[in-house]
Amino acid sequence: MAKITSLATAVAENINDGDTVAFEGFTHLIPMAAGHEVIRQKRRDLTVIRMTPDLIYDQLIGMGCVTRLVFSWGGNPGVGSLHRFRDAIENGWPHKIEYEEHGHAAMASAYAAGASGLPFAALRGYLGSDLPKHNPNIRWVDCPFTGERLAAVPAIRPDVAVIHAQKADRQGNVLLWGIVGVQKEAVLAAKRAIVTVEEIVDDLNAPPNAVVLPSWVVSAVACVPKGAAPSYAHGYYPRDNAFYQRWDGIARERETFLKWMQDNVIECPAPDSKVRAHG
Amino acid sequence: MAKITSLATAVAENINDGDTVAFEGFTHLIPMAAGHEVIRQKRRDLTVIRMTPDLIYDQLIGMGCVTRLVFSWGGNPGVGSLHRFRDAIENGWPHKIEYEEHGHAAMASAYAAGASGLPFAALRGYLGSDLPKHNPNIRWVDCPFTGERLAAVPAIRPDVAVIHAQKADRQGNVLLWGIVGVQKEAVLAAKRAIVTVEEIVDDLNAPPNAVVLPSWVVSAVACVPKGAAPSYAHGYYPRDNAFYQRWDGIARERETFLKWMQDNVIECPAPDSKVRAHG
Amino acid sequence: MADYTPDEIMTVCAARQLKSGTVCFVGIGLPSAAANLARLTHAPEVVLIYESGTIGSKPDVLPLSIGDGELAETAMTVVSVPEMFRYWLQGGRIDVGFLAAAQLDKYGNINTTVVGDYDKPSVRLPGAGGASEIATSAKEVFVMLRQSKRAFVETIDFVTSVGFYEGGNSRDQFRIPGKGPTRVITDLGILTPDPITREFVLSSVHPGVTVDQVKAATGWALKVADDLGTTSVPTAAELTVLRDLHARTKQAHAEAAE
Amino acid sequence: MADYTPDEIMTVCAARQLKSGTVCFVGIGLPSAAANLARLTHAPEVVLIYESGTIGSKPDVLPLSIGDGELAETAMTVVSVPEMFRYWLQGGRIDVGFLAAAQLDKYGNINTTVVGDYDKPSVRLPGAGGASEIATSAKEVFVMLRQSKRAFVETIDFVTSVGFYEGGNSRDQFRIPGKGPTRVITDLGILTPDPITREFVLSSVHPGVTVDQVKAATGWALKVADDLGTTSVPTAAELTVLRDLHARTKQAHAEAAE
Repeated sequence: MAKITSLATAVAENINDGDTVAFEGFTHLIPMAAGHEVIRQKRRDLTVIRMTPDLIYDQLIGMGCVTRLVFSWGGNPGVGSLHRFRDAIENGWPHKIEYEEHGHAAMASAYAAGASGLPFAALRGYLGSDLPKHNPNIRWVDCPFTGERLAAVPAIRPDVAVIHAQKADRQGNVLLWGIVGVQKEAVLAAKRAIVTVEEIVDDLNAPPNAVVLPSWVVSAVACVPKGAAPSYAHGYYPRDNAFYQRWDGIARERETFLKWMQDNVIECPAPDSKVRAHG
Repeated sequence: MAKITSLATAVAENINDGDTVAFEGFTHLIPMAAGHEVIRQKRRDLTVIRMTPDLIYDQLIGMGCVTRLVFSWGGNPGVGSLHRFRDAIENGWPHKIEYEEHGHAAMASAYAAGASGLPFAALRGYLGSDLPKHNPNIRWVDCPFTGERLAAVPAIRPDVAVIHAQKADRQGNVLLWGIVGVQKEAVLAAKRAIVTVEEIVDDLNAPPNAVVLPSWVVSAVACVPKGAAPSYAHGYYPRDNAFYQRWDGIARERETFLKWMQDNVIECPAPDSKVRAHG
Repeated sequence: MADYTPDEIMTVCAARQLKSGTVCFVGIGLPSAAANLARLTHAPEVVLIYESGTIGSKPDVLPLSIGDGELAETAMTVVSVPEMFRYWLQGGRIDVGFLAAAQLDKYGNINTTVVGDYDKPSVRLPGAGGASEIATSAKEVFVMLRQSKRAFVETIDFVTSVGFYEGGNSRDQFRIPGKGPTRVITDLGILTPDPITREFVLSSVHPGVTVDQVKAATGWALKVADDLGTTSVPTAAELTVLRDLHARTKQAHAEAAE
Repeated sequence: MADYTPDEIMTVCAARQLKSGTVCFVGIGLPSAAANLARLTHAPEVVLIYESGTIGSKPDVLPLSIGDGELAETAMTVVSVPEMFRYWLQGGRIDVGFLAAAQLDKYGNINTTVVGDYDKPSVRLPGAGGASEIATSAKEVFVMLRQSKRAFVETIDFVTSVGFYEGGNSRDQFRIPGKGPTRVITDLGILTPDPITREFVLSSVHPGVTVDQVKAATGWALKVADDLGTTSVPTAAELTVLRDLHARTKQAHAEAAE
C-alpha cells in the first residue's frame, strides 16, 4: 500500500545515495519537483535512467548528484543542448559522469521487459548503427524459429521509479492520462516507486482501460500541485515552452546555473510543505 | 482505410479457404455473428487461432470449417466441455483436426510479438510443464546477458483477424472498451482485419488512452448489432450465461447440434442484412 | 450451530486462507467463490485479479466465465490480456495464485489437459489457460478441489501446472520464481506439503470427517501430519454471506437469458 | 508572385512530398512544420504520428517538443511509448518516417550523436531518440535539413541512423525492413538516391538557386541528375498557411509563460 506523505519524506525514505533512479516522463508529467527535492537532500552517486533527460536531468547532473546516466535522447526539446549535461560529458564538470546510450525503441522495450520480469528485450533495432560498437549492453539474439538475428538489450530494473501523475485517491491509487510515456512500465519495473500528483481525490473516476497504478505497486504518494512545471499536466496547466527557451541562457554558464539553482531550488522549501501548512 | 460494408461482403472479400484466421475475444465481444457468416459461406480448411475457443469455435469445428486449431484453453467457461471440439479431437468428427496447444501467457505474448513485427516471443513459461514435449513450437532461448533460459514461441501472424467492437465512426475508426483481451494485438498482428460493431456513430468520443483502432489498420467494418451475443458487449447487453449453459445440451449430440445450426445459422440471413433492409 | 454442505465448508475454509491486502490471481469456479467470500467477510481489502485483465474486481454476483461484465464494471481498472500476463503475473506482482484442478498428484502437480494419452485422449480437458504460469509466477499457490480417488492420483496423466514436480528439491531445476503450492483445500480437509519431501500430507480435517474417509478418497498412500488439526466449523455469518452470494448468482445467470 | 525565404521553400517543398492518407512518423522541428503544412493544404487526411505516442494529431500550433499537450488533445488516440515503438513503428504500420539531421553523408546516413570522437566528443549532440529505428522500420524515409558543407559531409563522425550505408547493396547485409531514405529536401533543392550507387544526387533546384551554389554547400563532390528539375515556387496559399501557422505557434509559445 502506498504511503501518502510529504515529498521530503517520500524522497528521504525511498531514495538512497548510490541508487539507480528513473525519473520518467515523456515531455508531459516530468517529475520536476521530486527531482528538486533530491537535489535539496544532496543525494550522491546516483545512476539516473531516462529516455529523454531534459531540464531536471541537466539540474541533477549540474548539481553533482549523478555519476552515471542511461538515456536515449539528451536535449532541451525544440531548443537545443542541455548545457550542464554537455559540460559534464565534454569537460567533466562538476565531475566526470559515465553514460550508457541507447535509442528510444530499445529503452522503451527494456522498460517493458523490466515490467514483465524478463531479463532482456529483443527488437529490430540498431541496424547499421554505430551505437553497438560503443555500448556493450547492445547484443544480439537469434530467433529459435526463423534464425533471424535481433538486437537485445538488458531489462531496465531501477531501484526507484519517480513519476508525476494527475490524480491519486485517498488509498494511494494513481491515475494518469494524455501522453503516458513509459511511466507504467517504469513503476512496474522498479523495486520502489514515488508518485507526485496534482491532487488527491475521493474517487479517481477513471475511464475504462485508463492508466491506473494500484496503491499496492506504489511506495509513496505526495500531493505536489504544479509538480511537473515547467513541463505540463494535461488538464491542469500547459507546458511553459518559454521557460524551456529561457533555460538555454540560464544553464549555458556555470555561474548563472548555480545562482539560479540556489535561488530557485536550494533556498525553496518543497512546494507541498507550503501547501500542507495551508492544510 | 476500412471499407464500411455488409458482414457478408466483409467475409467474402477477406476470408478465403485455407486462411489462418483469429476470431478473438476474451469472453467479452466474441465475434459470433462473423463466425456464423463464415459457416454460411462454407469456408473450408481454415486454421483458426484463439486463446479461448468457445461456442463459435465449437460451431466452426462441428460444421467442418476447420482443419487446424491453435489454442490455450478450450471449454465452455463455467459450464464444461466443448462437445464438438472434443468429438473432433477424440473421434475425428466431422473430420480429424490438428491442433497446436499453448498456455495463455505464451499466446498473449505471441500475439504481442506478431503486432510488434518480431518473429518470436520470450517468456518465463512452461516451467515443468509437459506441453513442450508435445508442441515443437515451444522452444528455448538463452538471455545474452544473464544466460537464463526462457521459453520461446513463434509470433502469431494471422491472415485475418476478426473481432467485434462497440463502435466505429463513419471513417471506420474503431473503439472498444471493458475487457479488451488481445484484440488490438490480433488486429495489428494480422494482414487483414474484419471488425463488426454494435453501432456506427459520427464521433467515437473516445476517452484519453482508449483502445482505438484507426481505420487504416482495419480492412472492413460491418455494423452488426448484437453481433457478439450470446457473449456480451459492455454498455450494450449482458452475457447470456443461460444460453452458454443450454449450449451444453445442444452440442452434446451431433444431431441436436446439426439441427440447431440449420435452424439458427444456416437458414438465417446475416443479422445486418435485415438491419440494413430496415435502413 | 448452522449445518452446511461439504462444498460449503471447503469454500469457507479456502476463503479463510486469504488475508486482507493479499493480491490474488483468481481461477474460475471454486476459487472465485472462495476469494469473493473472503472479500465479503474477513478480508475486505483482498485484491482480486482475473486473467481477463480485471484488477481489483468486486463482483456482487459470481462470474460464470473469467470475463463476465460484472468483473470489469466493478474493477479498479481493466488491462489487456498481454499486459495482465506479462506485467502483472510474470512481473511478479501476484501474492497468491488460486487454482482449481481436475487431477492432482501427491507433489501438487496439476493436470487440466487430458485424461489418457495426449495424442489419443480418453477425455480431452480444456487445457492450461493461464494455470501453468500462475503456478510458477505467483509467489505462492493455493489449490482447491473436491477430494476423490479420481482426482487425487498417484501419477497424473499430464503435468499442466507444476507443483513440487518429483518432490524434494527436484523442482529447483526449473528455476521457478514462486514457491509453489502451499496448501490444497478440499471438501474433506486441508493438505500441506512436507517441508522436506514436499509430499502433500493431511494437516487438517473438517469436523465430522475421519482420517480414514480422507485416505479412502485419496489415490496415494496419504500421510497424516503429526499435528493434525480440525477445521473450525463455518460460522453462521460465513454461511449466510456464502449462501446469499450463490443465490444472487443463480438469479443473475438465469435473468441474463431473456 | 509572393517572395519567400529559403526555409519557407524548403518547408513547402517537403510538405508537397506527403500525400493525403500517408501515415507519417514525424520528427520534431523542420519535419513537423512540413508535415502540418501538408495537412493544412493539399493532404488533409495525412496521418501524423509523434513518438510521444500520439496517433492522428492535428495540432493548431506547432509543438516545441515532441510531446506538447496540443499533440495529445488533437490526436485520435494516445498510446504508451513502448506500444508506439513496438506495435506501430516496429510493427510496420508507418509509411513515411520524416527525419531531421545534424550531419548527412552522400549515402543518406545520418549523425545526430556526436561531432568528433564518441568518447571525447567536440560536440555532444542529443543522440538517436527514435531516429535509428524510424530510419529502418518506416517503409521509406524523407530527410529535411539546411544544406551546408558542415552538414553535408563526405564522412559522418557517427552513424546514428543508417541510410544506404556504403552505397550499392551494402545496406542489404542488415536485413532492413524499410527501403530507406528516398529524398533529402533542403533549402536549396531536392536530392534523391541514384538507383544503382545509392549516392544522393541533386534532382531538383529551388528557383533562383544555381547548381554551383548547391555544390558549394555540399561536402562531397555532388553529382547532378540528368533530368535536373526546378522546384515550382511556393504558391501564395502555401505561404499564407505556413506563415499563419508560424505566427500562431510563436504567440502560443510566448503565452505559455505567464
